Amino acid sequence: MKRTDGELILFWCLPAIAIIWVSAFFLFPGFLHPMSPTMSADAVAAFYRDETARIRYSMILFNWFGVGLIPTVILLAMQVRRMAHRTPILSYSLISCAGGPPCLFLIANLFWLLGSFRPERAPELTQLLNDLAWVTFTVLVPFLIAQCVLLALAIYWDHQEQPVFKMWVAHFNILVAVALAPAAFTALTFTGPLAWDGLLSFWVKNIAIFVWIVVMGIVLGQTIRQQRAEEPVAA
Amino acid sequence: MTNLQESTEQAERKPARFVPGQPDMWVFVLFESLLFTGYFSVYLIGRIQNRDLYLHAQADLDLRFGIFNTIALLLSSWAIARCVQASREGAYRDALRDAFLTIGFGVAFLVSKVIEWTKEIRLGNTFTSNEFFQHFFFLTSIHLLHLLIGFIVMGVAVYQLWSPARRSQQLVETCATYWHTVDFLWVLIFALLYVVR
Amino acid sequence: MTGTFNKRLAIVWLVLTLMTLAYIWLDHSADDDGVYRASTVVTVAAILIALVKVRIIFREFMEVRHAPALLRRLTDAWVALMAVCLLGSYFIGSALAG
Amino acid sequence: MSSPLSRLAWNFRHNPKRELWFAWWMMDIFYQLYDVLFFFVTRVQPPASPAWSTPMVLQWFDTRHYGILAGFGVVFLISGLCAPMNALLAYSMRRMSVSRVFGYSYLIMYSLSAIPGMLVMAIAMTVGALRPDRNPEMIHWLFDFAFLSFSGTMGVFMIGSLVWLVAILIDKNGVFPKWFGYLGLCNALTEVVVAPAWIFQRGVFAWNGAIAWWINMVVFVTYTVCFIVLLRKMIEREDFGDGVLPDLPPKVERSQPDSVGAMR
Repeated sequence: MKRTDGELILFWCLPAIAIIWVSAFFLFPGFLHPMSPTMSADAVAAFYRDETARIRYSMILFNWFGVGLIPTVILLAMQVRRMAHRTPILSYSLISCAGGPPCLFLIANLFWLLGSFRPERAPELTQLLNDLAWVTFTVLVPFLIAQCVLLALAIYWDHQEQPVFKMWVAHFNILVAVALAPAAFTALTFTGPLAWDGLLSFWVKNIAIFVWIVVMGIVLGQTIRQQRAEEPVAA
Repeated sequence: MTNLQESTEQAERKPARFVPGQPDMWVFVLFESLLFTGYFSVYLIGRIQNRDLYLHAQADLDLRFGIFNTIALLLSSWAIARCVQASREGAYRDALRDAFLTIGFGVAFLVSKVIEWTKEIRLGNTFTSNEFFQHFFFLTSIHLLHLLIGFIVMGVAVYQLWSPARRSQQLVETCATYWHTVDFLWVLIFALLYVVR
Repeated sequence: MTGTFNKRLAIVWLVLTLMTLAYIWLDHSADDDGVYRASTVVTVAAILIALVKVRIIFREFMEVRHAPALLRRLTDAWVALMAVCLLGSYFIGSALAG
Repeated sequence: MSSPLSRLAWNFRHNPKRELWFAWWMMDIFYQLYDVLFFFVTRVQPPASPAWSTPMVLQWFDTRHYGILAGFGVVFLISGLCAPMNALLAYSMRRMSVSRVFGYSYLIMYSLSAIPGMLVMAIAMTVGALRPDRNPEMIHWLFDFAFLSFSGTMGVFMIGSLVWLVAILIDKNGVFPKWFGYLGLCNALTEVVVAPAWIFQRGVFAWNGAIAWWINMVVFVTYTVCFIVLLRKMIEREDFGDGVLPDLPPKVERSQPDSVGAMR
């Protein structure tokens, strides 16, 4: 028995789940093009009436697989544990962050599903659910930002001959954290890049999350493989 | 090992001044009594602003329950004080008996409290009935919660007294200090809820 | 030794219980044929008796009598603080209520 | 090593306690920002009254419109700071002579608590302020939702404090003084005292009441200040062993190259 047994299984779940996320993303009619916050209550209600089926099926998919990011973050936390730190503070911090984004996303997911459950209700109620869903979805960044910053810090502090991750991974994580930050302020405006369908709050934020998953997935895969190549010799 | 040291130290220091139990518990005692003083002040101020309502509602309380409960807790406090003395003298059998007496009087308080609550609820006086009973049920139940925690604390005391391997006099005294706190808080609650006009 | 301690504790308990029973008389003195009447005297007396009981519990049961001066002064200060807070909120409240 | 800035940079990279100090500072900054954001920027604390009529609630939102939207924006940006804070608290339990179960349980409970205890409130307030022309009753509902989720999230904090207090009381390494453990009981009880906020719309037990809010706040602030100070002491005393945590050396010996002192 090795302590890394099964890590590869969890790791290879990531691309499979990512494919499901991407398909659900395209299936949800409100993401392409993103619904505008300026839509009137009647327009929102009509949207939920007309697109009920696609909203429901895409959100059920998200509900099933939204938490799929957690094993990846924990895999990263396990790598942080191998770094040349004196305390497990940073891996604890990453574990502490892991549940946050999926949990917030599930709240948003719940409001979308509720919205499409009885689309014939009063339009203002559907609009309320839609607002709650979009605000929650857009501002779910705090723990993602913390994850990136903590991981970057962990890498900067990993002073050893063969660091677990290369330095550029840290810089990359800082960049992603910066890209995610503007989305926190989405509620300030209904139009422009900050609005929840805008350039910063929607496109930059979601592309940053996507790129982060792809890049960190590849880095993590290489690191795990390297670790497995080294460990039998050590054991 | 440390327990032994502690108890011999305690015996030697007896003529000198000493803090019973962990001094740390006194932080709790003082902080908690401050907190309850806050609750009581809020209650008294509310009472004065709506005197007739409070007097009218208060008439539904039965002083006998209050008296019985106070005496039950005073008895339990007496028992735990004797328990501390006995354990200090090394009479652990007596100490254990007194500890169980303490728990017994505590249970008597608990039962009588539940009967009183049932009676009040039957009369139609619930937590949401009026302002007086809000305070009544709040203060009595937060105090009862302290009593329930007290049972856990007494469990620690009994556990310490039970085996010769443990018997930390300091822990027994700390537990006693907690239990007396439950007692004196009730003395105040009793006066404020039942007697104050 | 144990004997004297236990005797003292018994007396303390007796005093506390008698003070509790005094409340019955206090309680009846306030009423007017079962109708409750507001009474400053009863209120102040009830609070003061309770605080004296608290101080006795501190000194005797909780053994503050034998404690270092700091703890003795601190507990006395606390009883005084409680008295100030309780009577203060009663009288200030009365003054405000008019 | 001359200017304070280069000393800070050196400490940031090489101080053996850099991770602990990092977490401690993040905790400190989190609470400072928390006060400023909740009390001065958004002005949602001290809480509004649950007894208010709908027009008053609308007016309340109206006077705070940009404060809420911008202030909670910052809250969304920085609430990830709780992660290092929870990690530090979990680490304090790891340093004790108790099972790892305590640290991990606390870590998970407190990372869970941030969402119902703070972020849901921020989201509800944001949506409430988002469209002033929304149906007033719905704004009133969002107002209730926000305050009740904030005050009424009880169990995670209560059980969390209890886990910590049990760890402190049975710890033999002296990581925390026992009185702080007993204070944890007072803090756990405030979560019991706040429960009537779910029942009353006015009076001392309502979510803005003298007992359910003000007295509880005093306890919470006392508790928080105590653990911030005590964690700092813990980091200063930390020797990275697994036995009894040594006491601080007397202050005179500080003339030696003391990297910990320089960090502060």
